[in-house]
Amino acid sequence: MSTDLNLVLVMLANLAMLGSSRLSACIRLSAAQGILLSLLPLQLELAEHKLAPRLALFALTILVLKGVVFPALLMRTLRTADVRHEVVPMVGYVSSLIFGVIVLCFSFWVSSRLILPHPAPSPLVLPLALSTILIGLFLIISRKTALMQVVGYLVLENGIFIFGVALANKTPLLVEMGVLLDVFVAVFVMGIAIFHINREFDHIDVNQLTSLKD
Amino acid sequence: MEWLLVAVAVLVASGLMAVVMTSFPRLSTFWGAVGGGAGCAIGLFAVVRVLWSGKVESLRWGWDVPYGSFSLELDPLSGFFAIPILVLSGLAAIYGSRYVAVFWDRKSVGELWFFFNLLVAGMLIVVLARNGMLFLVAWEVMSLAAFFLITFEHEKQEVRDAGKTFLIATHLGTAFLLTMFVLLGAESGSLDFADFANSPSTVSADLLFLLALVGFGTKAGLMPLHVWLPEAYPVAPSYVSAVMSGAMSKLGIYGLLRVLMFLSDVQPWWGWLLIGAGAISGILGILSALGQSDLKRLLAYSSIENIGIISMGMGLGVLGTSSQNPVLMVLGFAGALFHVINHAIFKGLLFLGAGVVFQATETCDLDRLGGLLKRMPWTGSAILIGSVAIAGLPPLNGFASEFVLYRACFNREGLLAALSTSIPCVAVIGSLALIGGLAAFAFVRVFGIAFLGEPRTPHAAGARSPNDRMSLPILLLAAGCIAIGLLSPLVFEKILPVVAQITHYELAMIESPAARASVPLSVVARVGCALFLLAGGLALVRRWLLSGREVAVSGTWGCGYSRSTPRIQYTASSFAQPAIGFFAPFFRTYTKLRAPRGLFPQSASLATENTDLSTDLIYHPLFGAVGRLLGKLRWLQQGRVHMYVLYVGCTILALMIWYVSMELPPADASMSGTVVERSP
Amino acid sequence: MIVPALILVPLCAGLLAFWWRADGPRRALLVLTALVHSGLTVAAWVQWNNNLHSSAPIAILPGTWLALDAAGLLFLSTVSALFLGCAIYGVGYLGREKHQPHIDYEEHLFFSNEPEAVFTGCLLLFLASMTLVCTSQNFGLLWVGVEATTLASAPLIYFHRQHRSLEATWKYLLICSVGIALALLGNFLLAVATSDPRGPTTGLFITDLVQNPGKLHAPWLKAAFLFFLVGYGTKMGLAPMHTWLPDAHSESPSVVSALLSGALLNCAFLGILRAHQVCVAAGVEDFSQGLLRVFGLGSMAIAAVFILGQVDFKRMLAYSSVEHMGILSLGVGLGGRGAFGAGLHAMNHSLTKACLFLVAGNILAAYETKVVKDVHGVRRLLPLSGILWIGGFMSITGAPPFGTFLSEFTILKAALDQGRPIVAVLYLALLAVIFIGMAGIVLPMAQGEPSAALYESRRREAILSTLPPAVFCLAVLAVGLYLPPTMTAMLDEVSVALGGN
Amino acid sequence: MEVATLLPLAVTLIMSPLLLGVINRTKAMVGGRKGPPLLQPYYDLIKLLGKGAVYSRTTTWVFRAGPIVSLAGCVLAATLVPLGGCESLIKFHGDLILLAYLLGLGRLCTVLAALDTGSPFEGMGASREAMFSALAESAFLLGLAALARNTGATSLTQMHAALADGAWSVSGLTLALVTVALLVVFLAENSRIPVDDPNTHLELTMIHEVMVLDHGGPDFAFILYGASIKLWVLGALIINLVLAPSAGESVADLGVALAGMLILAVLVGLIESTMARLRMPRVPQLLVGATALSGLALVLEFGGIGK
Repeated sequence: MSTDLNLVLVMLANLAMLGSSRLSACIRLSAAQGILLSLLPLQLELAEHKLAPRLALFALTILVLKGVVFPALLMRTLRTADVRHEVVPMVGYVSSLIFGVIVLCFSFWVSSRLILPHPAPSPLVLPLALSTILIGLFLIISRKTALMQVVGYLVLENGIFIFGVALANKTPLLVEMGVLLDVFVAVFVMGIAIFHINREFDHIDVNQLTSLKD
Repeated sequence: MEWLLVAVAVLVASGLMAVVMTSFPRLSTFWGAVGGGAGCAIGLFAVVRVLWSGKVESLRWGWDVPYGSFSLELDPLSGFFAIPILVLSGLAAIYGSRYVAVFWDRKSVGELWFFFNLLVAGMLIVVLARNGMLFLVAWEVMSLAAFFLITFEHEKQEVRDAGKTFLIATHLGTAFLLTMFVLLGAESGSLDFADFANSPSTVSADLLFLLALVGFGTKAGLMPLHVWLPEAYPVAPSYVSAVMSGAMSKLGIYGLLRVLMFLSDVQPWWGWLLIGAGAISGILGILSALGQSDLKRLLAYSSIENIGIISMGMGLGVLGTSSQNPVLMVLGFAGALFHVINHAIFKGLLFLGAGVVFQATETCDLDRLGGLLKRMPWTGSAILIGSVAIAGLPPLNGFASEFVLYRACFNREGLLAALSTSIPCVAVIGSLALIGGLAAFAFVRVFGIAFLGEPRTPHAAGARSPNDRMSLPILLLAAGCIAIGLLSPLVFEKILPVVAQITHYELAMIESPAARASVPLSVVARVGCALFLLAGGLALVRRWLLSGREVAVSGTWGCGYSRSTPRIQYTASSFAQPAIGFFAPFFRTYTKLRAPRGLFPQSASLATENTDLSTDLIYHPLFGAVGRLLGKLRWLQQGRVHMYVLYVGCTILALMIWYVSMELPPADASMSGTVVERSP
Repeated sequence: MIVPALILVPLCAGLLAFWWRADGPRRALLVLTALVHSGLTVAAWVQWNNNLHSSAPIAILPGTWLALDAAGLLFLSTVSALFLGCAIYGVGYLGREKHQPHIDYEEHLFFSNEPEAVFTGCLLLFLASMTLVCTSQNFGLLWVGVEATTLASAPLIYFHRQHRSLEATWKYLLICSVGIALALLGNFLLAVATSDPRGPTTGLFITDLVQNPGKLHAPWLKAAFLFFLVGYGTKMGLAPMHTWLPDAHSESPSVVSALLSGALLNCAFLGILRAHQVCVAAGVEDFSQGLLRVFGLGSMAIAAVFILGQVDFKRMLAYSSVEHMGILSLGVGLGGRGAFGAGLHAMNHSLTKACLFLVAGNILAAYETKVVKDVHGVRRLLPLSGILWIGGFMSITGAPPFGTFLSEFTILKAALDQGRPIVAVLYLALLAVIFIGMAGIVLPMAQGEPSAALYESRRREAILSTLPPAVFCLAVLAVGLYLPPTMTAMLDEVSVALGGN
Repeated sequence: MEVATLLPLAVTLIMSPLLLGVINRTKAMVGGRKGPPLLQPYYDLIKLLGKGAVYSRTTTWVFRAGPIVSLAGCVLAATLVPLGGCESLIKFHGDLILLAYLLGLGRLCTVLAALDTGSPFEGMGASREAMFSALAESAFLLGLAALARNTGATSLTQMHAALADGAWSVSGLTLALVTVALLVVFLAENSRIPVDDPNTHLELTMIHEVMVLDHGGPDFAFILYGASIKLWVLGALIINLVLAPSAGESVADLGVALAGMLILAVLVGLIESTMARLRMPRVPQLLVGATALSGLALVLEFGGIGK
C-alpha cells in the first residue's frame, strides 16, 4: 500500500465521520484512522529501504494507543453514557460533507503557497494533514455530545500526527513518546470527565452546559 | 535638605506609630498629630532656612528602579509651594487632633493619621522631586493617601461615590502625566529633570503642554476636569479638605509651572488656553458655588474658581513669555503665585471653619444654620475675615493678589499694547470683575445665612464654641489673611525669585517690571491701614455720640409682621435665586416641587438641586456611550464551548489565510528554497 | 543537579500524596515539597548570580534537555514562590473544607469535594509539570510539559464536585487541548523549518536554534510561530482564545485560581516566548512582534469589555488576567525596553493576582457569594483581607508605588520610544477603562457595612489565609520601591533574548 | 502734599449730601410740588447723629460694624477720585481697581449688616443688591478698561488729565458709550430709578432702602452719608469724563466740575421723574446691557474706530 493510498483512506475516514450520526461508527472510524496512521512511518521508512527498531517501537505504540486503547476507552464511556446517536448536530450531515470538501480545497490552496524546504514524501501529505486537522476542529465545533468532541480531538491529533510523521520525522523519540503519553492521559481524563458529566447531568450534550457566561 | 528628609521620616514614622496604636484612639491621635505637627515644623524650618540663605540645595541618590533616581532639590519654586503645604498641614494636624475625637468610639483613627501624614509627606516629596519616576510615585502616593482620607467614612454611599470619582479622575490624570514624562525623557533616555532641561525633547512642545495641562489640571481642578473635586471635598474630614484644597490641588499648579520651565518654545496660544480655561473655571466655578446649599460643596466649587484665577495669571505669564513682554510675564506669574498662597490661607481657614460648623451643628446645609456668630464669636469672626478675603476685597490678602493680576492687565504693556496682548487682558479684567462680584455674593450668602440672623434649627441654636485646638488654627489663618493683606509688598518681594526661576530671567532683570506692581501694592497696603484706622475712628465717634444716650435693644423690625419665626428668614436658596435665575443656562437645576393641593393643604415642599454641568453634559454621556459600546460585545462569552473552540479555529484559520495570502506570494520558482542566512 | 531535582521532588511527592491516607502528614508533605522547591529555586538563583556574566544556562542535563536560563529562572521563581504561598494557604483551606457534604450556594444542592489526596497529588504534579515547562530547553519537551499542566490541573478545577465546576473543567480541558494540539503542529512546522535535507536535524533544542539560526526557513518559521501563538495563546488566555479562563478561574477553589492565573498562564507565555526567541534569532522578529502587539491589545480590549460591569468578582479577576497577558505580549511585541517591562510585569502580575485570588477566596468563604453586589464592607468584616483587596486592586491597575507601575510604565515608555503613539494611546485608554471597571467593582465591595448577621458571626481571620496574600502584596510593593540589581540584570538578559535591549 | 490734592476730597465730604437735596428738589419741582429744602439731607444727618440707637437682639457686632466700614470705604474711595483739574489725594497705577473694590467692600458690609437682622425683607434686599452690584462691577471695570485703552493711562488722575486734550473730538463714540455705561452703573449702584426707587413704600420692591430698615441714629447717619459720598464719587467719574478740564486753571475747572455735578443731580432728578422703576427681572438685563456697551467701547477701541 502506497503512502498516497494510505492518506486518501485517512481522508475518506474523515468524510465518513462527517457524514455519520452513529457514535460507535465514528469511534470505529477513528480507530481505523489510528491503524492507518501507525502504518505511515513504516511506509515512509520502507520507501527509503531501512527500518530502525526505534521506528518500529514508535509505530507499535501508535497502533496500540490509537487503534486499540483510545477506541476502547471511548466505547466504554459510550456504554456508560448510553448514548447512541449524536443529538441533532449544529451543522447537518450534508453540510458537514460539503464543508469537508471546501476544507480540502482550502488545504490544497495553502499547500500551493507554503513551499516545503525539502521535497515531501508525497504531495498529498501537507493538504491532507491540514484538512484532517481542520475537520477535527470542525467536528468539535459542530457536534453536541462530549464524546464526539473527543473523537474530533482525536481526528485533530491524527492530522497533526500525519504532518509530524511525514514531514518532521526526525523528532527525538523521547518527545514523541511524551506526546503520546500526554494524548493518552488527555483522552483518559476527558473520558473521566464525560463519565462525571453523564452522572451529574444525565446527558453528555455539552451544548446544554451554558451556565457559565457573561 | 537632610532636615527635610528628617521631616518626611518623622511624618511616615508617626503615621505608622498611629496605626500601631490604633486600638488606643487617644494615643494614636497623639502620635499622629504630634508627628504631623512636628514633621511640618521641621520641614518648615528646613525650607525657610534654605530659602533664607538664597541657595539651592540638592541631593541625589541612586534608586534601583527603571529610570529612577532619588533626586531632590529645594529651589525657590519648590520652597514656595512647600511653605503653604507645611503651614496648612501643620495647622490642620493641630485642628485634627481635636476634630477626630468624634471618631474615637466608632472608627480606627490610626488609619486616618497614617494617611494624613503620608499625604503630607507625599506632597513634600512631590515638590522636591527632580526625577520623573520619583515624582510620579510621590504623586500617586499622595493621591492614594488622599483617596483613603476621602473614603474614611465609607459607610456612607455618597462617600463611596466621591472616592470612586476621585480615584478615577486622579488615575486618568496620571495617565496623561505618564505620557508627558515619557515624552519629555524620550530624547535623553533618563527621567531626571536636569536632563529634560538639557536635552529638549523632539516631541512637539504643544503636545507636552497639553498633556501637562490635562494631567495637572485634573489635580488642580480646572474646568471641565474638576468633577471629582465637588464630590470629594465635602465628604472628607474637614481638615483633610482644607489640606487638599489649600495644598494638594496647588500641586497641579506647581507641576504645570515646573513643566513650563522645561519647554523652551512657549507658544502664545498656551496662554490663551490657560486664560480661557481659567475664565471658564472661575466664572462657572463661582456660579456653581452660588447654586450649592452645602457649605463644603460650595467651598469646593469656590476652589475651582480660585484655581481659575490662578490659571488666568499663569496664562498672562505664558503670554508674556511668548511675546517677550516682561511686565505681563512677571506680573502674571507673580499674581498667580501670590494667589496660590492666599487661597491656601483663606480656603484652609474656611474649610476648617466648615468643620467647626459641622461638628457644632451636625450639618453643613446652609438652610439649617443661622445665628452662629453669636454662639462662636471668635471662630465666626475669623470666618468672616476669610469670607471677605476670598471675595477679594481690600484690605485683606485676596485683594492683593487679584490686584497684581489686574495690574498686569491695566498696563502699558498689557491692555494698552498690541491686540494680541490686550484682548486676553480684557478677558482677564472682565472675568476677574465678574468673579469678584459673584464671589462677594457667594460668600455674603455663606456668612450671612449661616452665621448671622437667627438659628433656623435647634441644632444650630445649640451650637457651641469649638475647642481651642480647633479654633486656634482658624484664628491664626485669619491673622494671616490680615497680615498678608497689609504686608503685601513684602510678600510680593519674596515671590520675585520664584518668578525669576520660572521665567529663566535674572532676578535683577525682573525687578523693574515688578516695581510696577509693588509700588501701588504698598499704597494699597497703606490704604488698607487707613481703612482700619478710619473705621476705628468712626467707631470711637459713634461711641462718643451714643455715650449718655439711650441705646435700646428690641426685636428686629418685621415690617409690621409681628409673629415672625426664624423660619421666615431668607434662605440660602432664595438668596441665590436672582443669580441662579439669571444664569439659568449654566445650571442644571432639578426641582422637586410638592405643591399645595386641595382646600386644606397639609404640607408642601420645594427642593432644588443643582448638578454639575460638565458631569451632565460631558462625562455621563461619554462614559455611557463607551459602556454601551463595549456592552455590545458581551455576547462573545455566551457559554457554549462550541463557540469557544470556533473562536480558536477561526483565529488560526484567519491567521493562516492572512499569512498565506499576504506574506507569501503565489508559488513560483523563485520562492522555493528561500533560506534565511543569518550569522549568530 | 538542581534542575532535575526541581522536577523530581514534586513529581515523587505528588505520586506519594495519591496513596497517602492521613491528612496531616500529607498536608505537611505539600508544604515541605513547596519549601524544598523554593529552596532549590533559591539555590538556582545563587548559582545564576555567581556566573552572572558568563550568560550560560545553568545545571544542564546531558543533551541540554533541561536547563535554566534567565527567562526560565524568572518564571520558575514566580511559580515556586506562588506555590509556596498557595501551599501554606491551601493547608488552611483544606482544613476548612474538610467537612462533607457542602451546599452549593448558587444552586443550593449538596455536593462533596474531591478526595483530598487526589487534590494534593494533582497540585504537586501540577508543580512538577510547570517546573518542566520552565526548565525545558526543547520545544517538544516544552509541549509535553504544557499539556501536562492542563491534565494535572483539570482535577484541581473540579475540586468542588458540582455542576458549574464540572462545566468549567470540561471547557478547560477541551479548549486547552485543542489549543495545545495546534501548538504541537507548531512544533512540527518548526521542525520542517529547521530540517535540512542534507544533514541531521537539530532536534528542536532552543539553544541550538538560537545560536545557529543559519538554516532556518523563514516562511515555515513564521507559520510555526502562528501556531505557537494561537496554541500556547489559548493556554495563556490571549483573546479570543481566552474563553475557558473566566470559567475555570471562577469555579475552581481560589488557591487553584491563584496558581492558574499567576503561574500557569506565565508558563504558557513562556512557550510563546521561546518561539519568539527563535524568531528573533532568525531575524524575523518584526513578524512575531507585530502579531504579539495585535493580540496584546486585542486581549486588553476584550478584557475591558468584560470587566466593565462584571457581576462576579472572581470572573473579574480572571478577565484581569486576560488583560495582563495582553500587556505581557504587548510588551514583548514592542521590543526595546518593552521586553524588560514584560518580564518584570509577568512577575508583578503573578504575585498580585495570586494575592487577589487568595483574598477573593477569603471573601468567598466569609460571604458565601461571588456576586459583587452582595458583598459589602470587607474592610469591616475582614480587616486585613479588605486592605489587601484594595491594595491588590491598586497594584493590579498599576498604581505607584507598586511594582506593576514600573513595568506598565516601562512598556508605555517602550511604545512611545518606538514611535508608536497609537499603540500607546490604545494601551492607556484600555488601562483606563479597565481601571474604571475594576474600581466600580472592588471599591464597593471593600467599603461600606457588611450585613448585621454577617458582622455578628464574624471570626478572626486565620493567619494561614492572610499571610500568603499579604506577603505577595508586600513583595510587589517592595519591587516597586526597590528593584534589586540582580533582578535587573536577569530581566536585562531576558530582554536581550527576546529582542529587546 | 499740595493743598490742591486735598480739595476734591474736601469738596466731596462737604458737598455730597447736597446732591441728594438737588435730586429731591428737582423731582418735587417736576412733580409740581415745592419740595424739601436743598439742605434737607444735612438736616437729616444732624438730626440722626443726635439720636440714640435701637439694636435688634438678633444682631451681632457685624451689624454695628457695617455702617462704619461702609462709610470708611466710601471716604477712602473719595480720596482716589480727581475732580475738575484737581488731582486726587491718592493716585497710583491701577487705583481705579482699588476704587471699585473699596466700594464693593462698603456694599458687602451693608449687605452683611442687613442679613444680621434676620429679617426676611432685608435678606431679600441684600440678595438683590449683591446680585446687581456683581453685574455692575464688570460693566464698571470694562468701561474703565475702555477708557484706559483710549487714554493710555492707568490711573484715574492720568485718565482725567489725558481726556483734557480734546479727547471727545477724537474718539467721541467710545467716550459716549462709556459714559452711558457709567451712567447706568451710577444709577444702579446708588439705587436710583430705573433700578431702584428710593421713595417706594413697599418693602417687597425695595432694594437698598429695605436693607437699612433696622438702622437708626448715628448708624443710619453713617449709612446715609456713605451713600451720598458714593453718589458723589461715581458721579464725579462721569463728570470727569464728560467735562474735561480745559481752562488749565484748577479753580475754574473745579467750578465747572461742581456745576457739572449739580447738573448731573438735576439730570438724575429728571430721570426719576419721567421714568418708572424697571421690573426686578429686567434690572440684570439693563446691567448686562451696560456691560455690553463697555465691551462695545472696547471693541471700537481695538478696531481703532472710536478714534
